[in-house]
Amino acid sequence: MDLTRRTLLKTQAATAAAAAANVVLPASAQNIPTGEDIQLQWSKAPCRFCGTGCGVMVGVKDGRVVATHGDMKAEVNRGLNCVKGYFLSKIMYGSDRLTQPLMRMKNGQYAKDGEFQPVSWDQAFDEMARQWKRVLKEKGPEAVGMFGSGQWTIWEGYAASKLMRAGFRTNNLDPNARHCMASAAVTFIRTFGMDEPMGCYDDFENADAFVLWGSNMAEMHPILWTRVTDRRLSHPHVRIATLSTYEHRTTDLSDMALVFKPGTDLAILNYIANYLIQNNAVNREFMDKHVNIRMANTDIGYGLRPDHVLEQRAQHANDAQVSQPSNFEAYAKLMSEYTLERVSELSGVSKEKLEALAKLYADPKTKVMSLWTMGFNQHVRGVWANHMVYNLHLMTGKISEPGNSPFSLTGQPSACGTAREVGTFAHRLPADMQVNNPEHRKHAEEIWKLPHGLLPEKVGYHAVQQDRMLKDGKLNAYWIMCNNNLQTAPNTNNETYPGYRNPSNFVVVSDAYPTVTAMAADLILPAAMWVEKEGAYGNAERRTHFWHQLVNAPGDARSDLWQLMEFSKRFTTDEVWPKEILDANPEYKGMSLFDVLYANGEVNKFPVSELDPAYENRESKAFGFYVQKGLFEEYAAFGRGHGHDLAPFEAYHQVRGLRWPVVDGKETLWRYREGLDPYVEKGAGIQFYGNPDKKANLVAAPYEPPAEVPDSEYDLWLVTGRVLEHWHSGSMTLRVPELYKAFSGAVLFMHPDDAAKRNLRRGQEVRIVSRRGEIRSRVETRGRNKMPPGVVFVPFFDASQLINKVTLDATDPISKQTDFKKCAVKVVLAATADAGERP
Amino acid sequence: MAAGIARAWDWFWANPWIKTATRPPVYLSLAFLTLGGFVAGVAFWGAFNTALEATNTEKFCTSCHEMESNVFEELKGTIHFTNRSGVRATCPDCHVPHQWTNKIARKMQASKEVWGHIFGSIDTREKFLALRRHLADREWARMKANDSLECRNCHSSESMDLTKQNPRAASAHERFLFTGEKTCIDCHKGIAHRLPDMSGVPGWQ
Amino acid sequence: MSRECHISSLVVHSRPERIPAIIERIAGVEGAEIHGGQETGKLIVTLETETENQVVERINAIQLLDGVLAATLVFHHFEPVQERE
Amino acid sequence: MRRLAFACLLSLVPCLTAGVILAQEAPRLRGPDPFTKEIPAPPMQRQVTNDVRVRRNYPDQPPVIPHAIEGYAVDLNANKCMSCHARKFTEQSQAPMISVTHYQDRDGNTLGGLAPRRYVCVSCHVPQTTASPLVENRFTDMDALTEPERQPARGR
Repeated sequence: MDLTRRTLLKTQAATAAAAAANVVLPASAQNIPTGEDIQLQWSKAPCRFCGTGCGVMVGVKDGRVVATHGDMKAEVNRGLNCVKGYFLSKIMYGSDRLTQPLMRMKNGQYAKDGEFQPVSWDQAFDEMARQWKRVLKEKGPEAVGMFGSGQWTIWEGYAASKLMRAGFRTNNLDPNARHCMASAAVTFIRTFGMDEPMGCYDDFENADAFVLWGSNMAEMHPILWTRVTDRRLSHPHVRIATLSTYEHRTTDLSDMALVFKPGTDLAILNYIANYLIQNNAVNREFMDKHVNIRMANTDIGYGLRPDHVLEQRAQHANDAQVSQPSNFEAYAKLMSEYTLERVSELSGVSKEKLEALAKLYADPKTKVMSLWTMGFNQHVRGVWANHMVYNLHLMTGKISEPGNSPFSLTGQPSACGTAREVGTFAHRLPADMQVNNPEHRKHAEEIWKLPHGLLPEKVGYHAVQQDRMLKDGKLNAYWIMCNNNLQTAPNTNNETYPGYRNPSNFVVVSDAYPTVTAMAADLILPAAMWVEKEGAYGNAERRTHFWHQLVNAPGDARSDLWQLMEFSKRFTTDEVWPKEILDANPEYKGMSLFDVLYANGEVNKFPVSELDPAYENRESKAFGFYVQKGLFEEYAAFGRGHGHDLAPFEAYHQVRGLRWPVVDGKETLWRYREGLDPYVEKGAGIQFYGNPDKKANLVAAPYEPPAEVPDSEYDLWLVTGRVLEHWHSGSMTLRVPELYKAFSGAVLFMHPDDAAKRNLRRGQEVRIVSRRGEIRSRVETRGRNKMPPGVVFVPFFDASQLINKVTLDATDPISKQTDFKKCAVKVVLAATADAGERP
Repeated sequence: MAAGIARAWDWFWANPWIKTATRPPVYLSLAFLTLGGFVAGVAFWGAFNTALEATNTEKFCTSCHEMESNVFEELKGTIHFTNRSGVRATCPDCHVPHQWTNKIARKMQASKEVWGHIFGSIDTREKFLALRRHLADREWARMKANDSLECRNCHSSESMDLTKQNPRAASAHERFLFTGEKTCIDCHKGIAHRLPDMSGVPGWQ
Repeated sequence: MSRECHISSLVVHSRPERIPAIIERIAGVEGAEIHGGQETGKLIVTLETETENQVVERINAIQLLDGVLAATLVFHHFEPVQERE
Repeated sequence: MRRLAFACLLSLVPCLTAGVILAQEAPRLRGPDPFTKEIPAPPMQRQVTNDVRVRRNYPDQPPVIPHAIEGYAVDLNANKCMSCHARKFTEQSQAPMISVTHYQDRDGNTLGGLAPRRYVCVSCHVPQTTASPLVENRFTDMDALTEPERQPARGR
């Protein structure tokens, strides 16, 4: 190590210490012989990956990110990152970054069957606008659509929502968060009338018991898991119970691991409810004052195509979301069917374990934090499962106070901020409003300064429906932004890919890298990512967290925000709005969509002089006003005074995020309880004020079996999911050599007995076959996931093993979220299958 | 009490079978008796050994669910179950001494395990886990006492090729194993089964 | 064992009236260097040592100085000395 | 030497922008072409077990693990990593001691042992396989940037 390096490190060391102690170092004391050369510009940002929302410090030198480390001042993670977060510095520098638009061409013209060739932004947008106008003219607004993202920044989601709903007058806008959070989001609204958790991460330091329902936190939310393990290991009375369909790193650190048969979590939840009722552990006073009891419609189908036999057979496939008012006696009667014996038999979990779990909820002195992620949400009865866990907390009154908290974790960095709060779902508007509510549409039209009656009322196509409609030729102009849907959607060979290649469709993909989805598109637009743009994310605990643009995107890559706004310039109101509306509001005639949506006097209110001179901001420079601030402040108008209050724009650039509602400059940690939440009226104690009667809804539902169950031919349950080292479809993490080398390809996790029964050995190549399709993989009988006999697990990050060719496109009929955790497959030796034999 | 014993004594000696058995032979030749005794002895010994061997298989060990669903289930995910060359360890390879006297001693100890099985002292996973440290301690102590004899039946330290080991393992073996400072089980705990609570175990924290 | 270079930094929270004396004592600790923080009583100190143990030793030594309220480690990095090509 | 490598790199840029697939194992990143094609699963990769320390990309990067950790317990009963990397065992094991930051709790207090929040080593430290990267990563570390010879060559 030479002197320069020593000095550099020492300077860094001193700077880090000075930052931690809030001490300003005199320039002379920094002792840097090589001057500015070795100084790094450090700025804060949230992590690009999961919904935890860790703070990261990003070190920039000469326009490049050269270092990252956990932000000591970030309350979420206090200096820690997981391995993905520690390697954030490298995600932008994969050598196959997209740097200019690529279009399928033949003889210098766009052709669906052409080869990708580089084109200019003008050429790209010209063709795109031509296609959009063609489709709008031929088929109307219902034939255009967009698939967005929980990884969009808040203003990107907001700008997209305006462009689709107000510009093109369609609600065919859905985020990939549909695959991730829809069940949780829908149930929050059904139960509390308002989306997102009442508690926050501070519950981790206050709970006595953690119950994880279908959440492998150790791998999927590693930093939140550090807070759980911290609590568990430093307070001996604390207990962790994990429910899962197999054992994994989370069960390794759990006091109780309850491995149940897929789908039977519903029965276990109802057993606990029954236990509470039978053992007088119900807080009747709380129930009477704050809770309504309802009965859900049952036999609701599986969200498959309407002509599927399971849908035909289901009694309430078309009114799955309906529930009826009921009472405690009826609820108790329904729950009484879930006896210890029956549920133990059904779920395969021992009676001792079930009882011990029920006691955690029943004991009034034990503060329980229930946590869940995809095991619950990706569930054909995901909404019911969410309801059932709220039911336990509502019955015991263990809610809305430190440590007592039903808490839904999110998978994407801004699933809450962008997908839910901004309202990029096919049925939602900002601040929990709904597109099919005339009052809500009117309110949005007022804030957006748009003519009355402009916004469409029909709920748009949800994620899985978009794929079906593309395939059926009913959705023809389609823009995919910031996600890799062809790798992550269910049953892709039959339901997703055919739509992308349907000759009547024009499919555009904006991404930073050539993903599976991009390679199947007609036009690829190169995107800026993460700190290449100014951004904001909202994490799972309602925390809104900002960052500045720190470096420029390579080549011609541009942010999704720039792409959306620039594209809007190519349309005039006359081309896309109905004549009646324009006749009634002639002042809008002939204006460009950019003018009516973004240069509307609100969004363009803040001049570029308000930009922080220390940071670049490409979008604002391009459009001539502080774009992000304008969009944010207009968006914030939806929530301020309505329980969704956001702080002023500038405040967020100073702090490590704030948890809304931010009232009088103060964030709210726990909602709905007097003294903790400013919206609760004095003397009320508890108010679930999202509902008109300020009560929460307890919704009772039975156990119903999954859509597909193993039989004699397809004899194994297939579960799909993630691994710690790779995030979602791996488009970023697979390009970081250290992360790739840490987990270099998907494998099929299988019980050794299941392997032996099929004459398979560890490492052998197999075919995983379902009724939909098949892929090849390798057998893994060891490692981090310990499968019970009869269940196999395959992660979905590996594009060379597209497990979603195998999965089933069954969804929760209420939330429309896909069940990626339960379908039936068989596993055969690849070579044997080649020879056409059965083992 | 004393009267009771006396009565039993009388009954014993009054029994005609006992009387015959204790009387010297009248009709049989000495040769027959010697030979017959030898043959009977061989037969008995053979049966004993067959029975002994039958109890010395993995199949026997895992025929009770305590073994099957706890320790054997855990073994399946380890290198002692599957590995490059397919040379695998079965339960008795590690847990039953190969030398005869030790083996018999171990078998006699094992009667305690049969007792445990009959009375269900570890018949649930929870009970097993609660007793796990105790069970592991005994096994470690036994292996420590015989200098990890069962490990060494396959892994002879004399036959180790250090160039085939990773540098960390090679240096550890050189420093601790070859010098006799430590024995296999000192470092290689929990390689075939999960560990119990390790608090207080030397080398763990 | 190859040689290593350990660079670490600490915040040394000190009683204001004892600061001049503490600075003098820290200057005497091998490999220690003060970068600032006198005004606020939170001294920024870097350590350059060859082993981890030395880091801990030095922190302990500084911790025990009269007037030092707390010495908190903030940054630690080490690498082999000959690593650089 | 370094400059030469960099020049080669730059010369690749035009090909890349034209969307030419360079990666040898492209299906791992882009999927099969066409999408419906069935492709064999590549073999599982071997673990790196050479115990050679790997240079970090920047000081705060957690070092990768240069040995196999298969079967290592990190559970409520035991932490196998700590039986070599804990302060008190490093003399015997000659393994690097866990960084001193690992002795600090969430509030920054220094503790007598491993901080419980740092208990799950594998959240940040990962072992490596011998797989070769799918595409090159052009991250440059701060040393490369602070060397004056490198400064003018790079375009943005």
